[in-house]
Amino acid sequence: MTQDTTPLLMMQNLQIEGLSEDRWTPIVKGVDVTLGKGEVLGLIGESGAGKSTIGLGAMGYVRDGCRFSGGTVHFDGIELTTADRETRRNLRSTRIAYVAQSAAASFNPAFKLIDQHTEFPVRRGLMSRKEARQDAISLYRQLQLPNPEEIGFRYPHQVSGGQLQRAMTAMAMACRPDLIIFDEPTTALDVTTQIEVLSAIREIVDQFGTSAIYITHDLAVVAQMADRITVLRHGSEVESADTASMLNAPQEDYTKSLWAVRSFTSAKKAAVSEGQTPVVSLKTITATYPGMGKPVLDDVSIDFHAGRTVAVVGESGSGKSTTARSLMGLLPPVSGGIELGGAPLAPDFRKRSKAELQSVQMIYQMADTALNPKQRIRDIIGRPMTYYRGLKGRQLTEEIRALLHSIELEPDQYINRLPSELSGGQKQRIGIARTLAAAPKLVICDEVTSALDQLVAEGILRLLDKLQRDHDLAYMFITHDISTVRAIADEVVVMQQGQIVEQGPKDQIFAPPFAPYTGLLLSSVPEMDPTWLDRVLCDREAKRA
Amino acid sequence: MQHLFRLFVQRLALGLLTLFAVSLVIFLSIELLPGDVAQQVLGQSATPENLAAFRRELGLDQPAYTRYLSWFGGFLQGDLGHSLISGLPIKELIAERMYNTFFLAGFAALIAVPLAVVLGVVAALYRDTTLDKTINVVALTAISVPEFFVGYILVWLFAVELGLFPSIANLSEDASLGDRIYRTFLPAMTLTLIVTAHMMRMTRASLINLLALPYLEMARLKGASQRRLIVIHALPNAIAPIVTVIAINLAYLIVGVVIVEVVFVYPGMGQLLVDSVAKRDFTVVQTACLLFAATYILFNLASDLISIASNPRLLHRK
Amino acid sequence: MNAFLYELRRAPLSAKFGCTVVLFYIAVAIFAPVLAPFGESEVVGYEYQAWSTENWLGTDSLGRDMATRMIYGARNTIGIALVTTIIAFAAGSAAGFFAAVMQGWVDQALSRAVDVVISIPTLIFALLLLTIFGASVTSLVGVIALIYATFVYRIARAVAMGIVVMDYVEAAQVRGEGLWWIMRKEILPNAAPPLVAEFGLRFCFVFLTISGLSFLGLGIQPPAADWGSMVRENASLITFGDLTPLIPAAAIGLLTVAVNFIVDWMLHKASGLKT
Amino acid sequence: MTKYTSNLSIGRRGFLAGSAAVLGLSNMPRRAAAATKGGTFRLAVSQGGTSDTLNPAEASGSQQIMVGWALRNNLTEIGSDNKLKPELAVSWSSDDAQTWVFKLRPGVTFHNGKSLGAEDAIASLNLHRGEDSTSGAKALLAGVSEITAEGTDTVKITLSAPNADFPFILSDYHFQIMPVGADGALDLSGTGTGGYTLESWKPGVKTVLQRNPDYWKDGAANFDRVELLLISDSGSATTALVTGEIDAVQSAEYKTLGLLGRDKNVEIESISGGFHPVFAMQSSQAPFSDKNVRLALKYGVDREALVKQVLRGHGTIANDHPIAPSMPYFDASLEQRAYDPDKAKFHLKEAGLDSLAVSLSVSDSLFAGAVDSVTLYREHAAPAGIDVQVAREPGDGYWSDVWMKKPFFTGSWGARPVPDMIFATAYSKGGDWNESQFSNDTFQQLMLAARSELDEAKRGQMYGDMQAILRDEGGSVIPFFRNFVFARRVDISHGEDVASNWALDGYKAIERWWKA
Repeated sequence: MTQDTTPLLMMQNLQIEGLSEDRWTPIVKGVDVTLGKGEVLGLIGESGAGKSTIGLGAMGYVRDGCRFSGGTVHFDGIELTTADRETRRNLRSTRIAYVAQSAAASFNPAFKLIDQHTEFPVRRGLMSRKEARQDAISLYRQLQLPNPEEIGFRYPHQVSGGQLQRAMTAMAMACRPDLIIFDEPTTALDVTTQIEVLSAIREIVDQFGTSAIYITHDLAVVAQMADRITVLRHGSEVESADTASMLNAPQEDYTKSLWAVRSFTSAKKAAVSEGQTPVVSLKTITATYPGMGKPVLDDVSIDFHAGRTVAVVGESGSGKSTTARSLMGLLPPVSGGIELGGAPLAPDFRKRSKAELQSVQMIYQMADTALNPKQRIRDIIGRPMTYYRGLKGRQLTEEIRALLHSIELEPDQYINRLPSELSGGQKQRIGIARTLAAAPKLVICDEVTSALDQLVAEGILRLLDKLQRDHDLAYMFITHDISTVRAIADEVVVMQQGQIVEQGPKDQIFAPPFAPYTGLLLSSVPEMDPTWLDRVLCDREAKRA
Repeated sequence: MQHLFRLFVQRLALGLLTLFAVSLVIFLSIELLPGDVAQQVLGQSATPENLAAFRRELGLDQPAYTRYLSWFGGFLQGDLGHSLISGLPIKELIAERMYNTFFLAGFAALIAVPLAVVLGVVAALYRDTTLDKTINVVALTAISVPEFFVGYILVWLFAVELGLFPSIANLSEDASLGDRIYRTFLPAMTLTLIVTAHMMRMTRASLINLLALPYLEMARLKGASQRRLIVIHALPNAIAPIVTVIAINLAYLIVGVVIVEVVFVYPGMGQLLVDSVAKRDFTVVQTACLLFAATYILFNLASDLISIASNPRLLHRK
Repeated sequence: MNAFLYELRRAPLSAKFGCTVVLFYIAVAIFAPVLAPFGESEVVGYEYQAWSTENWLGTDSLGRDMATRMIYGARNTIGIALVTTIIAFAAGSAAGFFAAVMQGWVDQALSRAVDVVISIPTLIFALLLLTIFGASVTSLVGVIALIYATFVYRIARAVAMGIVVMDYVEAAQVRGEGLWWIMRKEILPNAAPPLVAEFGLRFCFVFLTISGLSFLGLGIQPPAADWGSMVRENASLITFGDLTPLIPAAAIGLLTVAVNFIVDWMLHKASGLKT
Repeated sequence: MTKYTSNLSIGRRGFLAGSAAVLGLSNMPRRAAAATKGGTFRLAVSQGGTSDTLNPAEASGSQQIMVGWALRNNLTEIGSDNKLKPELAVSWSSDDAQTWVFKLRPGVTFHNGKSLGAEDAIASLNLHRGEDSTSGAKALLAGVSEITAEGTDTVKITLSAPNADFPFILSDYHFQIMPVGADGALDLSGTGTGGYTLESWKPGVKTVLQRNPDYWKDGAANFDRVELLLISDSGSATTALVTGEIDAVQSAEYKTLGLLGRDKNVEIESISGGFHPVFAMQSSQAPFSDKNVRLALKYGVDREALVKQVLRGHGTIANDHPIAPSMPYFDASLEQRAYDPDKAKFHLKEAGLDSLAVSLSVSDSLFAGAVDSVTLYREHAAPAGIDVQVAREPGDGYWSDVWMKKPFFTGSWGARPVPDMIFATAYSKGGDWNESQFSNDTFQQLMLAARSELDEAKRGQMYGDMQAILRDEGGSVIPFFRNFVFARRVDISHGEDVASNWALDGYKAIERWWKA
């Protein structure tokens, strides 16, 4: 892509403040961004780096309770931070468009997709309603949406996530803007879906020569999309360079550390000795949701052994979390059985004894909803101890402190905090601590790292690994992230549509020849190599042909 | 679409069940009331002999359950029975008053509902401005004053001081619509003042709650103006809560007008109901309460259906 | 407590105003006997005397000191309203939470029962019950509490429904926690804000209801003073342009506005909206 | 025949004194009694309900009574001058006060054209007699053993015991005369001999009456059209009067009287009558069984204050007996009891008590200011060490559940034309409404004797003694006689006299008043 001499967008020493505890605290601390016509800039960084704020800033927009506190945003010669509402408003859609992270949440549930698509082209008098619709349909077609003539006339909730994400990209294109801000457009998607969306976005950006700012936390993804990459941290730039050099020769340590994330793998463990009874085993369980015909779990059998990790992989809807829920007794299986140390376990958790409940514990994906926001850490961790193990008074406090130590949180500092006073990673640690407090045999980790930044996730994985060895725990590790599986699994179970398509030791599963679905999954995981996307797409073309 | 119909039927059935329960509750509480029709009618002049005679005449000497069953049986065949005291058929007794009450309530609603919604939208549009705050305070003051007092104030202002409207709604049978409106203006105003605030606050609140949602931020980022944001993008998603509150208030309008009726001497259901309770006129109280309960249930049903219709997620399944 | 003061210091003006007013009222209510220049029902002169140094607000229809009545009125009105609302909310939210946790037929049964009560005209139902149980303060409180409890139940249930789907509630259930624990420790703290907001509104409606009932001849027993009845007693004067009844009415109005300012502020905090 | 009526020569002086004291003579009606015909009379009454009927047996409250008397006549009536007057009976006579012969007025026809005959009178009276009668006046005719016709125009009524006042009884609003139909059944639909015919009857809302062009009474029934509205909220009623939407109200709210008085277009009538509240103790039970307790409670009430503050002066203090100064046989010589806490204390001591706590039931529905009276009574009694707790009862159910059920309660009594009627019902042994369970043998004997005593002087003496007995022995605290306070627009006029047996000219304003 050729660079025009006059940049389309120039942000100089951009500063944005946010109102927290009604004090104005800086979010973006003087960032410079220059974007040429037809250029794609990747903004990368962990949560709190100010990526999105900058992205929105490029549109001259700040969220409620934020304000421009310094610097300038020049878009095609117009200074946006000082421009009046009207001017800024008129730029939007027509010249600058935005693609949000969650399309599902960002489409208005009350209107049909196509009406939302055509709203502004028509209002701004760029085309007639009829033309706008025609155009929308053709865009849908280009973005490979299934039956483009019809899909626009559905409501958002009737369309799948991946398709919505593409529909939103189409909507952004509606007025053929000069600049599109992509704010983590694929983060919420499964890998196999992500790959389609990525290709769609890239194709359309190339075709219309639109400039774009692509915001993500996923290096591999940005590697595919961006011409240049800017790494951000705590609201200021770490370094900026064109993609190739950034990937091959990062200068700053922080960047290096980001690059280095995927180095961790758990130590290899001895194979399970013959005839050793598993801590918990699922025996051909089948489960259905009440009032639904087709089973959500179909004939699933898994053994969980002490000290070992079974990773259950699959995309959303593959039934991995459902398996966990059945095991927990939240969705009692209709057939098949669950055994705890060889003894049969009641299918419904209400019928299980304290001891039985104690021995299987679960760590939830969203630490935010998993911790009662109104309880202090002391109570969150302390309760299972009191409840299962009858600990009280000093003894209890001791245990809590010890546990906080083991999850690498300074007791004095944290014991009396509320969840809201913790970072995402810390919350997840507390979630882990709560399960450990029960001294369980099997711990179910449901997507425990997927909501976290890579460095943080890394830390959590290490912690889990350490704890497993200390307490000889059995893990059921549910995730859609292959790299995580690579890192910590001993056995792998691949699920699709409620069925196990493949299961066995990690090395066996992740070595060719792959089962077809496993192959698809593996190939869909983005790689750092900027050419990865093209390669995969070609291969698949080839396969189809 | 047809699941909507199924729901409608289900809810209707449920409503009928509720009505039955209501009739039982009313009957029982009237049974529990101290004294009976006979004593209430004869009042001070009650003597054992004429009490007994009276009871015989009305069949009050029969056990409670037989009386209930006979009433219920009649009710099922559409026979509302007769007033225990005046002996008039309930239909005759109620028809006109019901019409009056509905007329008054409808009149008030016609003013109150649009007013409330508009004010709510305006308040949300200019939220935290002086305008918003003023609307809010005025509305709050309106609901915080006892109804009858609101009535008196209006009378003082518009009837006594300005002499614009009559202080009592003395309707003649053959009153023209214009005359009716003129005579029921003050009561209608009173009711309007009472119900507007609640609806307006809910409209404002539910709109503002939406503003934090991603798809409204998206609308902003697409370049929608404040007005368009609220009216076009937010309002359709706020219909459900607003309609619910409207339903509650409409039901209140029809049911809760008793006091306003007393102040303005308006011949509506409320007065009749209070009298009949006082006189223990079971059949009248029973029918009136059922009618009220029915309106309440219907309004809720309607609001539910509207909410569903307004929400594509519920209207068009995947 | 400090946390509250800290919040309050940063609260918008309206909320500050609200709190000041409410605190003032409460103070008056508590120290009524000290503040009041005369006895609650003491006849100090002729009826409808003008405002003067010894009768700040003049005298009422029986020649009792208006100011004194107002002060004691604060006590009775707020006291009764408070007790009523508290009972209503205790009962209502307990039932609501219970329904939300148990789901299934328990929920159905409770909800249908509530439907029945709600669909009966409030005033008439109150009228019936009060005639049955007699118009004593206790039965007044009981009856109004019962009727309001049904409204609270609906809100509480709705809110709780949103909470029981949270993972931490599931976690507690799977841990084997009992019903009482879940209602008390997991749901209640998180359901508090919306309920508190509702509390504010209902609290005000209670003495409106009371004054409405006293209009129909049921209400608080004389000579006890309550603002609702005081408005009632003198209401008809307004039609002659005499402003006496405005005093208690204004007292009620001011309190309502104040309480709702606080409520709005709390709601705003709960909604997490910055502007 | 009219010998008894002569005893009723109290007339206006009574109420003139009563009302002039308050309002000054300026407000008194001083118009030539030249009735002009025409106009519409819009009248607001305060008592009645949606369920009211036209059946006089069930009549109670002003709505039914006034409509009843607009449509129908009695055999006898109390005139504006408070004297007993012939109405449908032209004359009556009795030698022993036990057998009464009433001669019907000739040439009177009902609205339906039927001419008045003995059978009508008999059927109308029998409505209130017999096993199945549900009449409220059943008790009043209990003493009647037989009613027979003598020819078509004469009715003979035989009593089981002599009663010199019997013609007065027939003036009671229950005893309206209605025609019997072809089938021999009474016509309760509103057909009568009265000055008006029914256009529409919507109880609890509005009743419209048309003048009966060929009414037999002359100078009566002057309005072309009458609209009778039921307005239970007196506030609304007075406002409507001020704004000119109605021409007269049955009861003006005391609170607003002063303000109402300022209005040039409104005139307030204050007529002293026999209407009185009673704080009745069930004298048979402790503590009221002790005469001293009863006296203590009687001394504990400040009657002057009540009249001043509750009635705004529109009343006269009473002496713990039901005979008002405006009534015949009132004993002016009897010493008036005054408010005296010390005496009250003293009597409490006598009763061996140093303090007394009683709860007094009352309801606003009894009369305007009922609850206020008791509230003030409490203040009055306090210094004497008596705590009278105010128990406000709901209006409906009061007569069935409170009155004569609670140990200490408030009752309220309308005027009776002659002492015997009130004594017999409320103070005689076994009287149906002997609310204070008063039982005194001398009193009882005097009552029976007086009935058949035809010598006026003796009779007056007897009634005097009875008043004294009630004052000192009785279980009833009777603080005051309430004036009838009603108001009208100035363009509504009435004759010089205004009856004091009921409000609105004895509930006959419709027939007696006119539009100037």
